[in-house]
Amino acid sequence: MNHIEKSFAKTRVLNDISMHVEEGEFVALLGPSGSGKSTLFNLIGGMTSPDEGTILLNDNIIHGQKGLIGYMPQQPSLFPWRTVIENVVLVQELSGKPNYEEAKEWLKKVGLQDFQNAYPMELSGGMKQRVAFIRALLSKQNLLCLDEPFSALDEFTRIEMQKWLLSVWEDNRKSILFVTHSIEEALFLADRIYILTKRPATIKEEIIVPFARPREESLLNANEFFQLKQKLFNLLRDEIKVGE
Amino acid sequence: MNHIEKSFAKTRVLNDISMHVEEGEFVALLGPSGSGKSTLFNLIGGMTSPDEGTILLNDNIIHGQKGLIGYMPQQPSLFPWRTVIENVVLVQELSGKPNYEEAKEWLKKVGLQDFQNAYPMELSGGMKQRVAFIRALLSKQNLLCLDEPFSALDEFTRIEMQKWLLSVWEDNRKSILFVTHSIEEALFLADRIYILTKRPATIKEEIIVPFARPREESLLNANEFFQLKQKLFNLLRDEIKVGE
Amino acid sequence: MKWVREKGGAIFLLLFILCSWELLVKVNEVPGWLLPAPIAVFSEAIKVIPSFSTDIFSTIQLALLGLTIGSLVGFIIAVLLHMMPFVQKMVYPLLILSQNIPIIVLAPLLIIWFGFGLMPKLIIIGLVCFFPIVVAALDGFKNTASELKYYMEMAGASKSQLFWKLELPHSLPSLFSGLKISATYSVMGAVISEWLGAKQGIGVFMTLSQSSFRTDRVFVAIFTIMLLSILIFGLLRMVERIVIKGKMER
Amino acid sequence: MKWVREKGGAIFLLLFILCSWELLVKVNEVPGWLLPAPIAVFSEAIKVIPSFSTDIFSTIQLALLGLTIGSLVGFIIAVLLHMMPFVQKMVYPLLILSQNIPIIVLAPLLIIWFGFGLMPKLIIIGLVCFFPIVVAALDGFKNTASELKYYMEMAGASKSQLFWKLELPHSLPSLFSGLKISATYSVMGAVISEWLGAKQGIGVFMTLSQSSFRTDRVFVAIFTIMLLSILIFGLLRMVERIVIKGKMER
Amino acid sequence: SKENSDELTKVTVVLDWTPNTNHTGLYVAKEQGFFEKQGLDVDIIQPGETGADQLVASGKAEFGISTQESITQARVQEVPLVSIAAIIQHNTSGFASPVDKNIKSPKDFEGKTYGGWGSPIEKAILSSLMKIENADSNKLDIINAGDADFFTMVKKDVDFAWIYYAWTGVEAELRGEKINMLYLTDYSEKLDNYTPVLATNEKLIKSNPDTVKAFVKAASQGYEFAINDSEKAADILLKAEPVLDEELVRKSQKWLASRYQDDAKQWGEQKVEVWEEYANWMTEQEVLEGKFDAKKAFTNEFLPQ
Ligand SMILES: Nc1ncnc2c1ncn2[C@@H]1O[C@H](COP(=O)(O)OP(=O)(O)OP(=O)(O)O)[C@@H](O)[C@H]1O
Ligand SMILES: Nc1ncnc2c1ncn2[C@@H]1O[C@H](COP(=O)(O)OP(=O)(O)OP(=O)(O)O)[C@@H](O)[C@H]1O
Ligand SMILES: [Mg+2]
Ligand SMILES: [Mg+2]
Repeated sequence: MNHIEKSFAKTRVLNDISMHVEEGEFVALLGPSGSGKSTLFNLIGGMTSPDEGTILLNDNIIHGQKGLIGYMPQQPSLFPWRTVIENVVLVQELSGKPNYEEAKEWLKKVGLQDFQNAYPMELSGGMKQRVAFIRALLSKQNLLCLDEPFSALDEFTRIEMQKWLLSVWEDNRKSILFVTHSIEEALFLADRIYILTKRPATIKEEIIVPFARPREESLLNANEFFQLKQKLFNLLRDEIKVGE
Repeated sequence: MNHIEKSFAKTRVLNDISMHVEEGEFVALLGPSGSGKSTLFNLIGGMTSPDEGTILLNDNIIHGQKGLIGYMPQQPSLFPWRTVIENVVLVQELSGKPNYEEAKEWLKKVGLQDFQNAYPMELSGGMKQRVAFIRALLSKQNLLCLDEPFSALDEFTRIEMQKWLLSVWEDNRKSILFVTHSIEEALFLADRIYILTKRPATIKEEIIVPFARPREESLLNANEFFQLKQKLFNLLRDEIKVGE
Repeated sequence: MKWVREKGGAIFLLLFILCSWELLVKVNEVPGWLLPAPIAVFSEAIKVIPSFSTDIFSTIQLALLGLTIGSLVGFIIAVLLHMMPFVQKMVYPLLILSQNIPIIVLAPLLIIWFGFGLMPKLIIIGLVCFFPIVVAALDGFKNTASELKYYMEMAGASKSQLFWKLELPHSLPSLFSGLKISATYSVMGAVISEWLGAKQGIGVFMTLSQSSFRTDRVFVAIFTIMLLSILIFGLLRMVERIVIKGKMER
Repeated sequence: MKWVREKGGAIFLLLFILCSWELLVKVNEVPGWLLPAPIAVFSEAIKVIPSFSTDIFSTIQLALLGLTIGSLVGFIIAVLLHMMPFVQKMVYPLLILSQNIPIIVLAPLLIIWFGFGLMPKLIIIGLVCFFPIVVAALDGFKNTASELKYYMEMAGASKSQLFWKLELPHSLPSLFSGLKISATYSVMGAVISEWLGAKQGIGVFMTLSQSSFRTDRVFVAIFTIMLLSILIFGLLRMVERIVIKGKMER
Repeated sequence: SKENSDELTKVTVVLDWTPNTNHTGLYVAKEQGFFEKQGLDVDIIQPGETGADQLVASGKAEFGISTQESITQARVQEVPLVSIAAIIQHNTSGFASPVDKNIKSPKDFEGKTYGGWGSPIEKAILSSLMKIENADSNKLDIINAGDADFFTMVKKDVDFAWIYYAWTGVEAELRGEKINMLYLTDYSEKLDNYTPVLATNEKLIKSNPDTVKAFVKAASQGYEFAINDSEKAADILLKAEPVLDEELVRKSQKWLASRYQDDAKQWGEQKVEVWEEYANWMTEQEVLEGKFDAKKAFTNEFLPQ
């Protein structure tokens, strides 16, 4: 579905990166802080154009074309003058009629039913993140790009959200590309994991996650899971250490 | 050093909470998203006053008194028109002469030496968080309140930062109260851990961390560590499950 | 009660100023034709009110109509210029120029083109009122929080969606700030516009009084102008509160 | 080169307007005393420039001085009102009132108090210029990003630190927006102030020309006023760019 | 009058200043139905800051109040204004100053400050008066005092100003302020120009002479009424413009009654010598830059026989 190769200037951030996401695939992106993951999303989202290389969506070059992906930014970026529910339906408003019923239902699933008429400033950090997450899910695009969607959640809310995301994804099979700093999260959710090096980022490794779907929470304690986690752990550790 | 008891109105958030931080102690706060941890910090910081109960610092009531603690907010809150280094020395400026040398050194330690003259918008999410962290450390207060300081960092940068924070703390023995969602992080860093319930938050459990200091990275793989982690894990899981 | 608390201070200060003024005039025996005392002005006001009220009414109409037209035009111009940055570069300097055409030069031309009717007066008031709104609106549109703009663009918002859903609501405080400046000028603008050939209005009343050396009546006119401006300003503040109500962060 | 690209459009549009004007006047045989053609105005301008330049210079001085004083006063008032919300409630309505004192009424009083010197003129220009700055500055101070304000308060910033380190830099764009409005009015304000007693200046030149039916010279005066306003506006834009330079987000 | 109003010709007359006793005849003619009898429906309008001349010249208004010096300058700039009646036969204006300034002749202008409204004529007249008395006109300061009125001006910096006695002079009497008045006519025959005058534009004279004739006739009746019954005329003006100060209007009206027509054969009459001499004087003073044809500038042909 995507076949990307690009390199990017000034303080050279991305250096000859090629990756792809198949239709209905769930791909995770791991890499050191400041390596260029959010930059990559900006490229796919069309906010900047690559200096070299091409980005393809369904075999069409999409440099600088916006609105083709569902996107959840790293900072929640909620509109302060809109209530939670109004924020959630924002993306729908852009392309048609907002569906308040659906929005309400989904808000309920992430435990925010009582807050649908609150303003963002009344929410805690984790609650804002959940709102931004729902907003991204509700966009009708086939490729979702999520930038650290669960970083501000406690471990349990996080696991709940992960399980729920998986079930949603298994139902509708959108393609998902997501950034995380949690190796466990990447392993639990993804079909495939790309590991980036430090800036300038190249792809250090591509790992195919072998676990069968649907995945249960118990997987987190399985032995294969632990071993793969150790492997990734070491890969990343090497990457960070090299730079010191 | 602190002896707190308060309850807070509207959608009753904090319900009869008592906790304290001894001088030079490192205390962690764990709790579900939206339970009231940031609200607690606001109370200590003097931004709001408790409806009931008192907050004491060195036996003085400090309701509504600001500027007594070093604080790192959940959102980085950097000044967009100041460079990284200017942001870092901001708190020092408030109480005297800024020390640029010290600031540079500390920035180097968190791997941002090349970015000291960059503006916040040129930074990645994790880099912003590190800047906000340094800014809090450089305030000369004896009580540091850190709100999810490492949530946007990859696991290794995070461990580096944790180790470094521990070494800094072991040198100067400030009191630290910090919020995290990572049980491992809490166990690795803290002397004592408070676990909060869901909203309205009460204290579910106070746990004393038995590990000796200085702590090494290897602790993360020790057996006792794993067991304590499991215990906390279950405590928190119960808390979340109860609410469903 | 709340009203008293909020406005009490201003009214108190105003009374204080009026009293000092009265005293100063009395103590220094300032002649009435130079600077009449407030009490004399008020008693004169009560005397002339019956005949003066048609003047007032006509000026209010003029001011409100002019302000409305001026604001709308200003807003539309701002939106157009914002949507077309290239045109903005071209037209913005001309807008500044438009603020520097002295009315005394414009007046005969306007009358020659449009006669003595409503039109030339509305043009003058509009010319006074539209500019602060254009400047404020453009600055408001431009200074939209960048991360929200970023998000909207990522989400594929069209230029017009970006405008309606982000830039417009975000610039509301700025817009109202411009609107308040315009409102302040609107009554004065109406009075000035009356100087270019009107049969009634506060402006007519004022020049008549001025030329027959009735300084007390001139001050009646001024106090009326001030009162009207404050009223229009207050009205806008109310609208502002209703519109921006609950949009908490702003 | 960059300059040409940026300003080229505006200049082109201006030329276009001037040409259409010239054509309209020529085709409709509009008499020169009613609306002179641009070419006639320019040739007259070249003729009078030698004697006119002292007038221009005197008006520029007046405008710049008045703008400086007005802006400073406006800024200081805004800061004071911002620091003392209670006083703001009291004084703000009075500021609106100050914008509604017609010059023709103020003029005699100012002359009585200060004579025909520099002082009353500066007061008039200052009165015109300070208001947009007060409104813009106050709105700027008020609309500071709340999370930054929150942080500063948490960090124990005093009111004055909050102001200097956060509210002032944050309100710079808004301040400049007010300053630009004021600058636009300053030249016109200077010309108006000259109508209340001056020996030289663009205003004097203009009334002289007006009363002897030299409409072409009146337009020379207008074009000069416009040119000066644009220059002052441009100057401020430059200062704005230098001051806000690199403060990327804004 | 309403039912046959569509047969009336609508015309507009623009004043030169705010309504005052110079305009009484027009208000009387309107109120007494003189205009209506002539088939006219007259609208009296106050001027903008610019005065009436341009509006009348361009045909936006049919008639206006002007002055000889304006029309003279206007004609030279090819502005098609024509004077059709002199409202006051002799120039009643002059230089006024508070007595304590001790200005008794143009010689005393030396070292003083004059406050004017910004016309090139002012300087010319002042220096020519001073020349007659061998005074040095360079020692006179001229300030453009714009909107300020006489009484305000002379409180500060300014020593004397140019006023119409009928209005400002009478006001000074009413206030009990002693002033010295130097009439222009006391110093030069040439300066006895017509001010104010009724004016119209050339086009209207050509296309609609009947309207002009009708207007002048009614106006003339109005002014004759004011000459004969100044009390009643003052009442009429005050009724039309109640904002005016009553005492001032009455006293001014009385002062003017004998001066509208004065020594002329009939009200409104103008002499060609007055126009020519004044223009010559202006040319001498280098105020006029062009040729002036007196015959085109005024006409007596519309005055009633
Ligand atoms: N607008 C910009 N101008 C200059 N440099 C930039 C800009 N945006 C990002 N960068 C640089 O690009 C690099 C990658 O940033 P990016 O935000 O993509 O990192 P990231 O992988 O998302 O990191 P994190 O995990 O901390 O969010 C950083 O070193 C940053 O300094
Ligand atoms: N200004 C406010 N007005 C109303 N309610 C508020 C306000 N601030 C916080 N709350 C409510 O208080 C509760 C606790 O918020 P708080 O930010 O303290 O949570 P938290 O424990 O920090 O959560 P997180 O881990 O997600 O950051 C939330 O339910 C929130 O809705
Ligand atoms: Mg990122
Ligand atoms: Mg929080």
